[in-house]
Amino acid sequence: MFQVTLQHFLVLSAILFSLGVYGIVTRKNAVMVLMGIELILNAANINFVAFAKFGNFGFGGQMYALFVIVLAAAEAAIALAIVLNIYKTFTNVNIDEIDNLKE
Amino acid sequence: MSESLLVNLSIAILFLPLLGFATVVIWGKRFPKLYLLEVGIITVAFLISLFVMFAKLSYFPKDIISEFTWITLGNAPNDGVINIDLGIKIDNLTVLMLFVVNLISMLVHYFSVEYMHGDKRYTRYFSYLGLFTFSMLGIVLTHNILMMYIFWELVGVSSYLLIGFWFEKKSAADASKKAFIVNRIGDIGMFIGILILFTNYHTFTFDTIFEQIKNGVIPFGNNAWLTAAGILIFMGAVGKSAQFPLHVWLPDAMEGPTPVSALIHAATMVAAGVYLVTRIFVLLTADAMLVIAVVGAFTAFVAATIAITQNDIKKVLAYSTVSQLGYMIMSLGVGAYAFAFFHLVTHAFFKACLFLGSGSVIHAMHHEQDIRKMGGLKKKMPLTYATFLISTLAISGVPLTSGFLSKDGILAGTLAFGKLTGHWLIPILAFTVAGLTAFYMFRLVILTFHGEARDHHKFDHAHESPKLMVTPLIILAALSIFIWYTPNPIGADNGWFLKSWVKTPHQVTPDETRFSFMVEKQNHEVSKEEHGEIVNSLEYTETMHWAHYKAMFGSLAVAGLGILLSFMFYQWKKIDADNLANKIKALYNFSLNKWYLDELYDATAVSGTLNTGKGLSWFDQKIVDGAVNGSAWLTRFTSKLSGLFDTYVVDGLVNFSALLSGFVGLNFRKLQTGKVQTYVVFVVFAVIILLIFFKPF
Amino acid sequence: MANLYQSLELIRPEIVLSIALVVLVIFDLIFHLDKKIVPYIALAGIILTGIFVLFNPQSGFAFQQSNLMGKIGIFAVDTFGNYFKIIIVISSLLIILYSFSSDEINKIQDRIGEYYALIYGMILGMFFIISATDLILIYLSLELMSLSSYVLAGFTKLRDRNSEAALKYLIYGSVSSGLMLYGISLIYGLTGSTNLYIINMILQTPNANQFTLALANVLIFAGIGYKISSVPFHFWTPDVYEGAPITITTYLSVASKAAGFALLIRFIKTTFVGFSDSLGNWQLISSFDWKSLLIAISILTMTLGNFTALWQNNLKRLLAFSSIAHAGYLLLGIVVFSNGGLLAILIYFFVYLLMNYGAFLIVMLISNKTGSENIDDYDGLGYTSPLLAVSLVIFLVSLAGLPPTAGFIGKLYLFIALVDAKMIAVAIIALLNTVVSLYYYVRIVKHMYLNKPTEKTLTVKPNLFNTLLVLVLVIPVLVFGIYFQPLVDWAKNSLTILGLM
Amino acid sequence: MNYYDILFYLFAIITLVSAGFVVTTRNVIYSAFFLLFTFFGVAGIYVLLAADFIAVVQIMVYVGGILILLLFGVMLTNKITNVDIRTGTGNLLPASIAVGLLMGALVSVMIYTGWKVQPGEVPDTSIKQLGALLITDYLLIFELLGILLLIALIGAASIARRDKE
Amino acid sequence: MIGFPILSLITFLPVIGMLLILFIPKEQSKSIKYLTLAITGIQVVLAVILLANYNYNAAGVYEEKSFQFIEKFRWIYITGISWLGNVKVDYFLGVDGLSMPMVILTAIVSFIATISSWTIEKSVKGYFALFLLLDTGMMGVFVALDFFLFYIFWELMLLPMYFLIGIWGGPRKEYAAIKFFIYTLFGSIFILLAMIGLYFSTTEVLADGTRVHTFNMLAMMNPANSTPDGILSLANPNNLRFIAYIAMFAGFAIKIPMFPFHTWLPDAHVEAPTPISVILAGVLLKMGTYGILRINYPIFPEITRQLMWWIALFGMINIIYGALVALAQKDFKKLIAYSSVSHMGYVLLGMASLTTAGVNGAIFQMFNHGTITAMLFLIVGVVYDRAHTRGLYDFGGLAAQMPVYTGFVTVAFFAAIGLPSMSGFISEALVFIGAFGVESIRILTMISTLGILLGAGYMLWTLQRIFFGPLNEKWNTLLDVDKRELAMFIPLSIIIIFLGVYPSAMLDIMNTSVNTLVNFVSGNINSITQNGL
Repeated sequence: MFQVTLQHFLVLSAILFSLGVYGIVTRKNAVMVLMGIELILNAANINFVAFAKFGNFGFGGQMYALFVIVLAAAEAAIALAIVLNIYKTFTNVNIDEIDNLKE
Repeated sequence: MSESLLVNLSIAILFLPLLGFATVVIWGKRFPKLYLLEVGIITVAFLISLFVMFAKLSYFPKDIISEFTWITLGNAPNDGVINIDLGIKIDNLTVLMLFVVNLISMLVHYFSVEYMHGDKRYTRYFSYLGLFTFSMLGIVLTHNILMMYIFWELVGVSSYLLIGFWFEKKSAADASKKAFIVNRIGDIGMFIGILILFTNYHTFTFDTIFEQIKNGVIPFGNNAWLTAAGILIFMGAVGKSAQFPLHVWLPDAMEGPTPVSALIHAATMVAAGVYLVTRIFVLLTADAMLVIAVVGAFTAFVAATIAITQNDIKKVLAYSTVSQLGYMIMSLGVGAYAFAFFHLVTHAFFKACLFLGSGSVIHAMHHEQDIRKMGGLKKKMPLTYATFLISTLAISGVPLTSGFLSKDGILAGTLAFGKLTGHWLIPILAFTVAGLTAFYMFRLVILTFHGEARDHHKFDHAHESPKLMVTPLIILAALSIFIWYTPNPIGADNGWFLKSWVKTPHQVTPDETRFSFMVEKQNHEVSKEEHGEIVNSLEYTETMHWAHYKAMFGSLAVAGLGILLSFMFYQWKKIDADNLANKIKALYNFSLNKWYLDELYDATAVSGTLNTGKGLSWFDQKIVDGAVNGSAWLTRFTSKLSGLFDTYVVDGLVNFSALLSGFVGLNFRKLQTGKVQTYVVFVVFAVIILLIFFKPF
Repeated sequence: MANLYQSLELIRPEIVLSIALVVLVIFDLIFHLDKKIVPYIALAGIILTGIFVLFNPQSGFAFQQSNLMGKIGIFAVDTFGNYFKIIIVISSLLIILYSFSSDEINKIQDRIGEYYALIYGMILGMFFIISATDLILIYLSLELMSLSSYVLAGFTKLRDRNSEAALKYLIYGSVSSGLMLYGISLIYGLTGSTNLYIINMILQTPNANQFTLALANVLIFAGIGYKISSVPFHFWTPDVYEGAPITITTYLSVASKAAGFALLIRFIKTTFVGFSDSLGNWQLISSFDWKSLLIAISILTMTLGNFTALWQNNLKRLLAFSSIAHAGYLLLGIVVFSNGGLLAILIYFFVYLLMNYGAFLIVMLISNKTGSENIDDYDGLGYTSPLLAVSLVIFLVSLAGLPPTAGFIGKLYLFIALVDAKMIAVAIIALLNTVVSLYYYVRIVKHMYLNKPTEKTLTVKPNLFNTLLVLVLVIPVLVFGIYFQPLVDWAKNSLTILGLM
Repeated sequence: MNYYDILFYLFAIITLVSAGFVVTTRNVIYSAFFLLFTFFGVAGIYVLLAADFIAVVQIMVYVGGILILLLFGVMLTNKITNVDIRTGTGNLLPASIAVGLLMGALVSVMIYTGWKVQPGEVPDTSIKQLGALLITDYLLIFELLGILLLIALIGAASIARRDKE
Repeated sequence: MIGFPILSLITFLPVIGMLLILFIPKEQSKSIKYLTLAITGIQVVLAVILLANYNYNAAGVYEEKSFQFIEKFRWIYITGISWLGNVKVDYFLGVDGLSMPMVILTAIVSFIATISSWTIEKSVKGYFALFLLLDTGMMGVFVALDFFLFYIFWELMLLPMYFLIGIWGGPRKEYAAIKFFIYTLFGSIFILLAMIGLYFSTTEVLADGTRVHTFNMLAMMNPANSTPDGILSLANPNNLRFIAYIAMFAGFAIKIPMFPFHTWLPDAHVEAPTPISVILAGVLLKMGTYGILRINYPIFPEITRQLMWWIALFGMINIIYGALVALAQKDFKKLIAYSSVSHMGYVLLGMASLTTAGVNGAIFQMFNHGTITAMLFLIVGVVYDRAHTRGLYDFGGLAAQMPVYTGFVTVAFFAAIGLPSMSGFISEALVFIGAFGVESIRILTMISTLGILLGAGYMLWTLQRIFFGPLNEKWNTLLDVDKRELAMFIPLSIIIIFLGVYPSAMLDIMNTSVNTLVNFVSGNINSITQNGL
């Protein structure tokens, strides 16, 4: 069982993914929520690369990981901008305090 | 002179009053004198009807029928072509009724000119009379039962309008409503009866229906339906002719103007029920006839017992009317058809006379109707008294009056019926009623006209009525003498009225449904001519003969006893009436309160219906509508749930799992909507739930 | 790379869009003092794109990949896609016109260039979403659209709620797309490919990994479901719709939903449908029970949307829930898995475009004047502003689906499809939902007409431009309600989804 | 257990532990630094998966770009004078349940799914192939990413910049 | 035949009027009123022209060529989508004996209601515009022969009605308006579903030989057009046809309104302004029964035969229940509303009999109820205008104060009671004659006759409460009817009495069609020749 197989990478990715979700759900600070999102993207990337390698699917998986990393950068930029904007408006970035829009 | 002339004249008689009604209703307000038109029209109508009567009786032995198709409905699977015909039938009954109705109507018009003088709706009153006359003539003339029903209802409406003529009085308005509704109860029965006939015979025309029955076509192939049809149609008569148990409207109807009571609620309209039964007489089965006889006899008895104790002059007359109508119905029930019709005619005259006489009294007494406050009017109003007395004698069945003749025949009929069928209760009731009638009628006469005045103030102002009012009284009183009907003062059998004008028709019902004595045996055919057709079988005729003298003496005896008792009580004061009343207080009150029937009806049918209505109304609002609103409420509730979905479901789900785990996380309380992380939690849950539900195995 | 030119021809509309975007940005930089010209460039670019879409007779795959037998591309141009692209073009066109008169947008004239650039970003993203047949391309174009829309939702920065909307949208959207990406990675692991056609071919052979597939599907559906705001992925919708500038709300409610639906349809049709028979019924391959999932989701969506809308007082929020409900109806069109259903969706979407845009336009014009979207501020509006009120009534009636409006035709075709598929129970639920929806639409009508004008009631008199805009939307709503032949004909000719068979 | 395996476990533990700290520690700055370790760990995993180029990009973009960006974000949104850069946590229990379930599902899927495993030749380096693919098969996506970055640039700039009031 | 499309004209004239009104400045309320009067007046004239050119021997019902004044052309025709079949919607108008009385009724009642609307002061322009739109919707329902068209007209009148009640109504107008709206919409969704089902089960052969699905009602009646695999086709062994029948029946029953779907009616009536009550009772309720006769009966004859007893049962319940509840009302208008429930029960009963007399009676009753109840609501309106109350206990003795008015009231009340010589009697009698002749529903019919009694009960009770007894001094300033009100009462009274005396004037119009319908539904006509285009 210690022999590293595809499953090991996948389980790693699954746990990372779950931790990301956990972070998103529990952290109050918006920036930390963004960190959770990055974890999710990383987890997916591990999947792509691992599948590509073990399944011998060619370079598609790595390609996708590459794209996702680029996308993550773009998303982080946008997200940070929005968070900054929030900070300017609300003078804090605690997500749970930003709830003017509700029923 | 041709048949068509007669037909045209009859139609003219029918529509002239309608014309008057329409004219007066529309223009009466602008031209108050238009009532004269109405009076003129009725006079003309009377003259024509007189002519028609003589013409028919003299020259046309056969019935004259004229009809046209009113409605045609096409060919459908279940009922074929439906033709609804309207038409008139002129036979002896019709022309006699035409005469009676028009005569009394005319006299009442004259009487009213004076009596109603000064009323603020004077012209309107005459227009209503016109409408009534039209409707009543319609009943008389029709040759089919649908038209009968139509005019039946119209008569009801005119009666409604006239009873409620002084609608400002609540009692009058109540009475008119009661009259109409009680009548409608009977009408429903009549209507269903009509439906039975029409469904089976596809026609409303009497003669066609009878023809088919005679040919053995039985409703729904079952004699019971025939009986039912007879009884149901008779229900119409129960309503209109105020038979027990629907008689309660008639006494109340006395709220209307007195001439109206004379015309409608004594002489003509209430007799329409009797007329209806004569029209359908031939299809009555033995069972139906028995029902009719019993109802009639019982009505006569009930009304007579009530009349004894009434103190309102019009109420006494009203109950006597009910009682006499019961007589006629009973007479039809026992098969004494001709005597029933005879009594209808004689009664019409003397009862109209009585009512107009009472109107004259009331007029004189400034609308005082309580006989206990009258007395001694004999001197002040001799003519009224004389006519009133003659009519009273007639109704009591004293010889030489018309009433004696007709009543005697009926009593004989009941006796014969009792002998032939063993139903002795009917003759016993009949004779009791004869005695009671004599008693209470003379009580009325004595209390009103004899003795000393009890209310001097009113008495002093009393005076004889003007000529226009007295003349009708005289005419009507004169018509209560035997001579107009038969030369023989003690038996009408051979008079022209019964001998040549009114003949009992033969039943058309299957033999097995008739009384055995009414089935014509073959060997009796020959002797029919010599015995006339007063009743419709030889056996019955013979029994009638046997009963004739017995009935005559019996009736004389009970009438005499009644009159004697009446004098003992009220004239000579040999017996103290109040004392006796106190002694039998229960019975007295029972009678005084009209057998508590009104109270009974109020407590059961009327309030029952009203309460059902209220209950259903509640049901409608709370339950039926409530169900709708309930679902609306449920909708709102659900939507509220969903509206707060974000709050409570998410939160609740979270809290629920929290409780489940045994943790009380304070942080969860802070979860509110509008928090994006809460949403994310829910998305994760949603993914899991979807996965569980839609896993592919 | 022999087919590159051919591919470029196929994606001419997208190229035009990109060029227009660049031109827009350049002009924005050049004329940074007076930006009046920028909107017109945006307008021109879209019109041009529309022309290219309309007059692009070709269909086929662009960008065939070497590893895919040289046949299948990652970008399919077909009539189905073109239909949705036209819808996107029309709604973009309208949204730019709306922006001319929107007070909110007019207050940020100095950043108007960015505003249109971002809208262009959305359009490009949606165009790619509609045509993409590769999961990675789908994901990236979805992100392109999303990133633009996150910013746009908070773009005006005029009120707190703008920023809040942007943040919520961002977080919610990122998580959803993250889930989707993870689902895509699983699919990739299962099949070794991200191309829908290849996946389809592989799925048609029996395989044992159905649970994994189901997980992947659910995760991907989470990504798509959030775009079309179907329950339970709808939570962002009301908050963001309320918070965003009204032009963007309108745009999100129609255009991005259209893209989402196009994606969902293409994804399911291409990936999970084995073949479609002569009557146009799609036979699902048995690996995943999309049918039950979508039925459940659609019923949940319309019910929750309608019931929640009953209690809304903010019109934008109300319309948000109404648009959720409409997503439910639209899902029914997919649920029947037939060309009939697809036809219904196409018709419905066009109608939905008209009526939803109309409703939002009126709300915007009124809000320009009153500064409020609260339903109480509509009291008596019918008497002071008859044209707007009457138009709003017509749009609402159409949204409720009553004749003689186009909304009825949309619903009619939907129910025709449902009855044809013998899904009577679902049809009845949907119809009952219609009745419920009537309740809140009529509530607005009630406020406008049955309530008396108060002193608060303002008279809103639209200028000529806005009047024309209103009429442009009202007239087709009425005309298509009575004469819908051209609409149906057009939709009928747009049913082709490029497939292998 | 060979080196490969040991390295895997090493990187895996680095990744997961630091990721665990990222999502649990209360201090935002700490969190950011733990994220650095996570990214490194993942980069190591990439190396183990023969994706050297990706590993490099991971370090360059994530560590050099995104993480710095995030740190800027932390700095800009917290007053520097406020020494205690801490953040609270919420939704702990529901999050734990949800994430637990999710993790359970994912892990079991990962373990029990019969993934296609085909041994194949591992090329020395992937850069060349990746580069070739980028301008052939993935040209469209490449261009799309270009636009994406442009849009991100415009969007981020427009929303983050100070308005002239 | 007439050279111009008279049915389109009579249907769409009001819409043209509406557009004209929209261009009249709202200050000129007089011209708006006169314009509306002119429009509805022309409608009456057109109805008379229709009647003058009407062929009394043409049956219609299921046979296209014997419909009259047909206007038919292709409206929507979509080909090439094989999986739905070709779609065809025709613009198809025509009248036969079933619809002709309703067309006349609609024209008359609209005209009278216009006169009655003269007192409207608030937003005159909007009121009359909506009124005319409503008029089109009603007329359209009665002349449409394409189900789709029918449905559009059916729903078209919902919204104007909502506004007319909701804006110009009484104190609880909002509740009443929305209740009416939701209720009827709820009903119509079932009609819609059944319509779609029928659409899929019917194909029509076009001139070029292609088979297309169609909404043509007449095509739906022809068994030969039933597609074997259609959801509601005759060949289908499942009971979907039955369910569809019930669904559609329920949709129509809400409009009638049939117990227990009647509760919207009292609310709507009480809150609606007088002219709208008149329209509602006079025309709208007829749409329900008309729909059943026009659609349910001939399209589902076998189920109709099966359900006769139930329809009769509901008819009976309506009659008795409506009357009993009316007895307990304290509000004049509510009482009239419940009397409508009762009177529409006769229609149901007559329809259920499936006999010539019964169905003739039912349609005649529809017409008569339209005129009589219209008059009753006008009566309520007159007294409400003057006294601003409708409480039955608030009045008393008005007969002395308003004699002419009382005269008309008496006419109307007795007409409602079913007094012979007035039209109501004939129709009720025919209904009873028809229903009594059918053995299975004979008992129900006999119970139903109680309605005659109860009707008299509540009507006379009302008459007495309001008009008789001593005059309530509060009302001694009330004026009698004026000329305008006479102009509403007199024509209606004349119609009521004229048709009571000469019912053939109306019965002859419908007779041929009714016979055909009855024969058709009873299964006596077995084969229908394929109608051409």
